Amino acid sequence: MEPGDFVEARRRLEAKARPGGVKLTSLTEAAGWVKDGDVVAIGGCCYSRTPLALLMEILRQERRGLTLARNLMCYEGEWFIAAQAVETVVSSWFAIGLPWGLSKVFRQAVEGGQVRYEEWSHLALGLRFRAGAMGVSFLPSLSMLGSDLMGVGSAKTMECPFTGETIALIPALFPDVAVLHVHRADRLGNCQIDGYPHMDVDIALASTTVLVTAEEIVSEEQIRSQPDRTKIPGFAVDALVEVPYGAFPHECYGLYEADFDHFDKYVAEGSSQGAEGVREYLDRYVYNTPDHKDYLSLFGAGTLDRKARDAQQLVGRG
Amino acid sequence: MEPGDFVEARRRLEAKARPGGVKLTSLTEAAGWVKDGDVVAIGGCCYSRTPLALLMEILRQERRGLTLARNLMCYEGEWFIAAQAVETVVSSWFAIGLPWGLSKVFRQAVEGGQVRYEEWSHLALGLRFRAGAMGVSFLPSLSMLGSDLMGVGSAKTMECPFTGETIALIPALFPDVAVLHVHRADRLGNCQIDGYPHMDVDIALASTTVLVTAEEIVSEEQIRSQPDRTKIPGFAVDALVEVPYGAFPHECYGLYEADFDHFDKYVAEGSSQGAEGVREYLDRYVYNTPDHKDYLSLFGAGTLDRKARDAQQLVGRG
Amino acid sequence: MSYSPAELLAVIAARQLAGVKSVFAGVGIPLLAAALAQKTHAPDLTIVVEGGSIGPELLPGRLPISTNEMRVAHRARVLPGITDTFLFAQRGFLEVGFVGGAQVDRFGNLNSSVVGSYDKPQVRLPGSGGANDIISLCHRVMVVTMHERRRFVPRVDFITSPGFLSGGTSRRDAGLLFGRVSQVVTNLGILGFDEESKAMRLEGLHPGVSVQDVVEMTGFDLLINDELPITEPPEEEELALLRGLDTERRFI
Amino acid sequence: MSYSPAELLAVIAARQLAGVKSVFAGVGIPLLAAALAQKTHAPDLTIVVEGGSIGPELLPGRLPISTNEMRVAHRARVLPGITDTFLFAQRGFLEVGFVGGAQVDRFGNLNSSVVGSYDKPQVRLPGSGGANDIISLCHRVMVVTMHERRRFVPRVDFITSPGFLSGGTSRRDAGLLFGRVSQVVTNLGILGFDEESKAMRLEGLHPGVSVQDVVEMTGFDLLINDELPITEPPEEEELALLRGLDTERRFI
Repeated sequence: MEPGDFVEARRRLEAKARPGGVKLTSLTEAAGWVKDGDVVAIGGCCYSRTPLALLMEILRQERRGLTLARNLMCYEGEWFIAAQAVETVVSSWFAIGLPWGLSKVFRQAVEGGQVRYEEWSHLALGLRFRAGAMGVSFLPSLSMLGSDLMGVGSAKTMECPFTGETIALIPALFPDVAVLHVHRADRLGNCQIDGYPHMDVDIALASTTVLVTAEEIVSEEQIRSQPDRTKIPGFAVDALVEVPYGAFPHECYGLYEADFDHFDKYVAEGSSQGAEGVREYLDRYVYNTPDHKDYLSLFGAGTLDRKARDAQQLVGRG
Repeated sequence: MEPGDFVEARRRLEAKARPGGVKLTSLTEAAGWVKDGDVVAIGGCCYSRTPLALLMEILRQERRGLTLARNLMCYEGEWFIAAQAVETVVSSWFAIGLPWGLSKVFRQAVEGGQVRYEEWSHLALGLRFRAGAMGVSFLPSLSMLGSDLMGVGSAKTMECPFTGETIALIPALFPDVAVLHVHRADRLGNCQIDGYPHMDVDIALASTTVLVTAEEIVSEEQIRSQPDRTKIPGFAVDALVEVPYGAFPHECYGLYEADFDHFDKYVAEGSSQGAEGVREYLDRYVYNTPDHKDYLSLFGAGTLDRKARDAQQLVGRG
Repeated sequence: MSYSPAELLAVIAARQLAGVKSVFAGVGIPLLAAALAQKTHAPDLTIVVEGGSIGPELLPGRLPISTNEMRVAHRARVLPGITDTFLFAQRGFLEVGFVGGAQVDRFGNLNSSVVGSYDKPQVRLPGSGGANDIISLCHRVMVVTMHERRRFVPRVDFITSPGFLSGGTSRRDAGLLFGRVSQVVTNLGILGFDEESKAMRLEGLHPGVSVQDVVEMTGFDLLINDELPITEPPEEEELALLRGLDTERRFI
Repeated sequence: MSYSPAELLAVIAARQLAGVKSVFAGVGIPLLAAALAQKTHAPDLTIVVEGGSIGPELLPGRLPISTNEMRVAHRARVLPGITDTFLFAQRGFLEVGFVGGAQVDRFGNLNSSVVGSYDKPQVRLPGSGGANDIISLCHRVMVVTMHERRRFVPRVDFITSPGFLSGGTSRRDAGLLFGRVSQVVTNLGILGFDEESKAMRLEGLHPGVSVQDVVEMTGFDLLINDELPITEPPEEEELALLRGLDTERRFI
């Protein structure tokens, strides 16, 4: 789909007859919605609320030619590069996190021309998702004006018909698939997110297909008892899977902190060795560990509980 | 300010040096921010969370030549017309509520040319506030296209540079003053709203000056304990007053239901008699009742408690 | 089985929602019709109300009288902002919308703004509210209204909510790429629009209503289908459910 | 009193926030500087972090390493979405922003995208993140960076974040009506920009640093003020507060 093509985006949504009922399914079936060549938008931000369980399942299903869109990419981006699953990355930032420096895998892939990096400013990418969520072709902004980022993607400038000033028009992004992790949802897909909402709501509304993992599937009564906490309406969701610790070792606000020791280990044993190192890591943690519980057991006894306590302390419930 | 003039709007905001500290003040001082001729945006919607205590104080201070902007106007609009305080109403709907039919006061004022009604679609007015909140001159939409509403206000059409389709450009509205009622705030003006958020957040961010009444001023600790419930940041607020039942006899989600018996009485004794009837009502309820507690006592013993119970039942806490 | 015109309207409108997944409904007959449909022909129906309520349930005896109050929030699943609620429709999530108006013309345009001219109105009406947005943004829209000659006018005084504008492709040409007025449900019959000209067309009659009755109550030349099926009258169960919702007979 | 270059940067940056009401700060030195300012020269300072956190407090020993994690949400007053957080800046609510970059040029443009060409980069850097937005949208922006010759280049390879572009009125001409790079705070001194040409200008030196030191570490011709005040060195209290925040010496 061309950037900003709200007409085609809406036609796809209308043609889809999104189911109105129960959305519960398995990780395997949920990930099965992703097709080769799709534009996949990833929720959360950097190492917060990354839908890792779903992303791992997408990797296991060996998709190819994907475009990944995420405002700040963390090491999940390295996984898709190492697995040769991604052709284009649409983002404003790609690394692992300050202490771990530049991403060697990313650098090699982009510098070598295997992966195209379409860079936007952080706000501009947010506005791309928001324009998509609003069902319009673009949103006006001052972001990116004058910078060389204007020449990278498909943003345009125009003279504002109200003020006569030059403004940037940031084109909508309508991903084929959104992949999100939330705190809780009812079986109809009404999703609640605690703490940082990041860009998940806009991503969900902008995408043709929406796949969600939730820490917990709760009763419809529970959702109805606090409807003002529901962020994503069920009618926007296609597939829903209960996956406790579905973002681990990334964090989930209030529930568990990121496991930075594992990040150190990932970088030392995997990422710092380049794509080959990452592939070895994937063999162990992803391809040979199809069940999320088995995957979690690799992090060592007590780690999950400790990270849960750390989270509670940070949000003032410790 | 011309519609869509985000440049002037931002200059006013920057020039203002909005205070960073405690925002607590009195109703009198808060209403004192409103000047003759101002564009005043009103929060809530119809008879929900209308900032009646603040609006009454603005009436007591005898402002003139106001423009009132609110997505759905209820009888507070009649008050300003009867008090000859308003020149223009910017809205998508103006009445009292279905059972009470057309507003006689409104009809007479608009049909007689004393008041100009600038009508927008409901979404378009929402987008005007949202464009203002975003600091841009307009937002694109399909709303109002083809209708005669396009000729009323200052909306424009253009050919979309991404799709070639005709789109509507809805110009930002930057009110001089926002008048809002919320559930709770800390003394710095960080505001939490339960239930329906209506358009209050966009109105707050779009306006040069923001006046807020809260049912309850709570500790900073309480706000910090649930930061994901805070809707309006303190830096957007200029004046804050604790006014329990500050929207009564309109409703406040979860706290009290609207007093429809009073609506009947208002229409029978006041509004159905035209502007003169409303002025008599204002004499009794507003001009001769400068203290909000005295005002509330006019509604009869037990009414407030009963309406609180009704509210709890509706939101499932009864 | 006796029933009021409002009950007939609500039952017929509810039947049009068979199999529908989402409906944008205002208070009164539309909300009752949607709630009735949910209990009968459309179990997966999500009701959306413009005040910002998704999936509410009606509390009998406490029916909402505005789209923005707690009564519409009762047992809701989501309470989004108003602007966001309309944007769900703009994005394409909402299938069917309900609208009404003081005037409707032969191209399905609606007027809820002014009788007379905009600047010097003879009657100033409340205004669009969400009607313009619903008719412009939902997949398809049903006009639900009493059938009166003063209401069914050749050309509305003011197009508050665009139907097919001046007919033909004029709606699409104005940039309204999606949606359409699919049906006009009245207390006399069911009307649609000619595929080409987009002129209003009588497509069905309610029990005991003649073509002549409809023509007399319509202020413009109506196209009339060759076949005019007679509506099945409201069933006992439908009426019982409806009356169980509006126990105070506020709207029916 | 001995201190590291990073400590010096944090203390000097904090002092520039005297009296400021709101700051858009990234993790590391900027966030430490903001927290220090709040405890010293700017008691009413509201700290805003791009992950969507307003008014957080740092938990010593648990400093955030990304702008989007719970550690930045600690004791926050508001947790808005990321897009909304940047829009606060676009609307004009945020006074001072902090940015950095791999390269900065004589017009204050920053590069955090690529060394070499965009399409065939010699080094692909992480990218803008929020830097482009902060420099485009806040009232004024402070570049905080180590002063190195390879970093202070005549012309950045790629303008990720626009300073004064090609100088003169070019920033405004591009549509950037608000904001400006007001200062460049380095470990050697404080720099500003000529009012007309917008070329970078040395305006102050840190203790023990000579003009020659700065010139040698700068890869382009620098304007130099006639008067070059010497920075007051970090005070004991400032350093103590700073070290009390970053107890692990993660950033200082």
